[in-house]
Amino acid sequence: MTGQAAAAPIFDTDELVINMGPQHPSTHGVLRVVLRLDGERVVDADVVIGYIHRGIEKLCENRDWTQIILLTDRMDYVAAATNNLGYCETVEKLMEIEVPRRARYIRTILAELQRIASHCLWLGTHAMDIGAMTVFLYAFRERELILDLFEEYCGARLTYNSMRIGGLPLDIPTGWDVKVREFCKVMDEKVPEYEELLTNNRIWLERTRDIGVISAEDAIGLGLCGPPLRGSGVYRDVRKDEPYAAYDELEFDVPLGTRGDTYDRYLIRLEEFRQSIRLIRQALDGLPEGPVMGKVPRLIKPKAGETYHAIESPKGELGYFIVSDGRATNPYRMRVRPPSFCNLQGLRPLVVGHLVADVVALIGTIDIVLGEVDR
Amino acid sequence: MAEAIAFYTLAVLILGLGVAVVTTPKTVHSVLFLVLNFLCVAILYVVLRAEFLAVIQVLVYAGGIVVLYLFVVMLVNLKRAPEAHEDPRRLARLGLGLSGAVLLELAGIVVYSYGRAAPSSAPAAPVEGIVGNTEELGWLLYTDYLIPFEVASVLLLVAMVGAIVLARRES
Amino acid sequence: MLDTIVIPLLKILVLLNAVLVAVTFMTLLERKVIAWAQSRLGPMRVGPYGVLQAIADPIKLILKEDITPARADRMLFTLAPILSLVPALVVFSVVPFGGDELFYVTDINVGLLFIISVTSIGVYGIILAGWASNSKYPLLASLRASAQLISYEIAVTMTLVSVILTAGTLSMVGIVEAQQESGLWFGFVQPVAFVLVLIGGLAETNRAPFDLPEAEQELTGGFHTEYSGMRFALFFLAEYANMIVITAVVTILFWGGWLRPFPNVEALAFLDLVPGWIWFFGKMFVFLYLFIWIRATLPRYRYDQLMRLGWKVLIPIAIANIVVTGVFKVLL
Amino acid sequence: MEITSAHYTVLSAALFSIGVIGVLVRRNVIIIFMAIELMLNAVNINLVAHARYLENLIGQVFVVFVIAVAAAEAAVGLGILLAFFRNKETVNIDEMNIMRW
Repeated sequence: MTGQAAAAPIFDTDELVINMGPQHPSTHGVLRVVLRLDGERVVDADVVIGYIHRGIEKLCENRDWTQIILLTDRMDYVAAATNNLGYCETVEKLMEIEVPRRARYIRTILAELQRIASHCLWLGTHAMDIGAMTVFLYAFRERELILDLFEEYCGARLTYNSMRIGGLPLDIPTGWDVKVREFCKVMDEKVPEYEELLTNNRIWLERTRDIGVISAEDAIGLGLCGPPLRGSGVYRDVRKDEPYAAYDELEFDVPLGTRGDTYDRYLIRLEEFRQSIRLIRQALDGLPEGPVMGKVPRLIKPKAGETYHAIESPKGELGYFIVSDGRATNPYRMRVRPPSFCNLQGLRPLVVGHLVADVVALIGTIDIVLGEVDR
Repeated sequence: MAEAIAFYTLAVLILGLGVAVVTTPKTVHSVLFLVLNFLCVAILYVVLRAEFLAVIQVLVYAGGIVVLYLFVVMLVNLKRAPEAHEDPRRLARLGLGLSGAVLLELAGIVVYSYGRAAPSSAPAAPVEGIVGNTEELGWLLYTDYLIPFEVASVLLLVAMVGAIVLARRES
Repeated sequence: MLDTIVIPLLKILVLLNAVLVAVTFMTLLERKVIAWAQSRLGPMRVGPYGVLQAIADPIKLILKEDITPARADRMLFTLAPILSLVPALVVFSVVPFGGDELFYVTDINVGLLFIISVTSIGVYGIILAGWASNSKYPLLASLRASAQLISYEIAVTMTLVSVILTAGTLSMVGIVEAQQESGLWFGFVQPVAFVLVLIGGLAETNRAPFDLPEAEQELTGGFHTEYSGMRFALFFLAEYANMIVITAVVTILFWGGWLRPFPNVEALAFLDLVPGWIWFFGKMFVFLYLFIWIRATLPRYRYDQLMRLGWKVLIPIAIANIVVTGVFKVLL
Repeated sequence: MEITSAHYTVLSAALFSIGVIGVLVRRNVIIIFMAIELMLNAVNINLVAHARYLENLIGQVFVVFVIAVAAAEAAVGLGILLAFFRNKETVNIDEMNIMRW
């Protein structure tokens, strides 16, 4: 992995150890990277995490099954709806609850809106790290529209608590679907706008092409998931491989990269914007009538057993492993497989041999949220 | 009168900064004093009606060479200053003595030659149609001193190649 | 006495104040233009449409605590902002804002060289700020700054040689007069040189996309990381003053300074009704706007790419431009 | 009070002596280099002053050459310095004796 470490420096001077973070403008939260530099070239990097560890997994052992949904909001706090979705589906799988079709469709719409919102945030911050600050505000402008939609649906703008075990707390408000369609139309125009600013920009190309290349084997070996894995050309998307919610009834493509560099990962996420819009449109077209809540017992108390269920969150494969002892009204043990944490494994091999300026680009390209890494 | 004021002010500054350059313990401070010294010398050139040289002095010396020094001072991040540890072979006193001798010798020459008529050299015939210090200088450089000028450029080229070869690490 | 001391001193006084006021309003202009580019409003609270923000900012900075890090080199830490501001202000003394003697402090016969050489001193402020802070990010930034400024200075100076060849003089007033004589702005005669000077000017003033020494996202603000209060403000005054100098130089060298378009076409003589200094500031404003626009649009270069662009692209083109200009000069 | 070429000669001589002191007394190679630059400048002052008082530009031409040589000297000298520092981690002139037999 560290094959690039021997990049020859021009002047032989002392190695400089630089502490990037936990307070640094572009470590996306409280990530700390200890860089050993030769000139500006990274010789070694040590990724230090744990600055916002809140013990969510342990807390879950002392909360009701329903209360845990609130806690999942606070892991990947820029994609709370997908966290809710993953947890609720896992419990439903554990209790073998049938979710009404309408609820599954609305969940899909919410999850895809959330994917667009999360990618907007990623695009904005990633571009900002590389110095294109206008894209940041453009992307946040569109993210704001999604937050408005969520606010109308569930009343919250960041921590939604938008799903329940067995379905949804509420049906969609009247006219909400029209607004979502309008948003899709807006997004159709805005994605080309981002592309115009970045995709063929020479500086952007030079800053991202062949930066942080990772081969398919290495990507699998490091346990990467989501866009970083697909960027290396590995076909893996939980929505296709193990469909959940309504994904088996909807059509969409999984974009794949060829080189596995930062530019490919950028293109993939931009394509995912389009695919998400496509999914939302299909789901709205085929939105069935009916209840949004399945038959759920008053007291949620799964029988003893354990299960693992994964969904494709905006950042990659988000899995929940839950053990129930069948006696208490709370899980015996809960463990989350957070995509950000697994993707962060790839940071060290990615940055070694690159320049300081690339480090921020590479932190951006793997799209981490520290709330999810530390939990 | 104005020239006298300018000369004495600048002379004091130049000498003071020169002393500061060679006595300051911190290398970075030395470099800074050197820049200021060069700037004062540039102003002295203006007083001497050599505007072009003044500008070149600032551009090449202050803006180029000294930045190079600063660059090296930063790269060569010293853990211990050379002066800090006493060397048995250090001959500072002898050095001071020798410097004093040089000063005395120079002073002797100045005193000896003071008041004597300067050797009359034929003033360069002003070239017709050329006005201003810069143009005259350029004219001289590209006519009478063309070969030295070219040699100087070759010297710079050699120095450039040499510096790159020296500073590069064999890998 | 009046001519040699009082009037020049008055001119310098007016000029200095004008530059400083212009600089404070430059910050407002930059914030507003970038805000509009990003579909925002920008400062709106202080005064109508936020115009008084330009005054509120300096007041805030003056009132802020002026912190010197405990292990900083105190002398250099204080000196660095001054060293970066003074050269930026000194160059204005040879910038003519109009053809009349009223509009410039002095016109020396090596004006252009003077500007190049004095701006090259500004780099010391940045290098010493990084060194004196005794902190790693500023140190990295100052190494970047010194390498960047030296490289781009060579490119810009080489490019200016071809302009000097075309004009046949180093005096700023003389260069504009040469454009009046030829009836054509040098921007049309030397388009390559214009583009090179513009790019080099962006790099020398540390503007985006070449703002590596202060790259906020990489080096947390770069050389001025440890600065606060008025000393921090001095760096910004210097940056914006340099920006104004570069736009003024570009206006004078390539776009006819205070001349109206097509200065020798009689049919356009009605344009002379507009005073020369308005033409001058109008042209300057266009370039200032361009600088801000570029900052709002482009991502940032990386250090090695920046050096490659300077040494392998700009300098060869500049040399080729000198050769071509020389050949034309001999043939015509 | 008239400033003559002798004034400039004295200034030049004094600056030159300061440079000599720097070279002979200091042990830091970088400072020694800087002292050499001081000496070159002392010579330049002399050349420019006499160019003016003899009304002859040849002195100024020589200053141009001196500056060119100084630039070359600084580049090569600092290159050697870096190469040396790389091997011995010092800039002390007394320790630069590997060429001595």
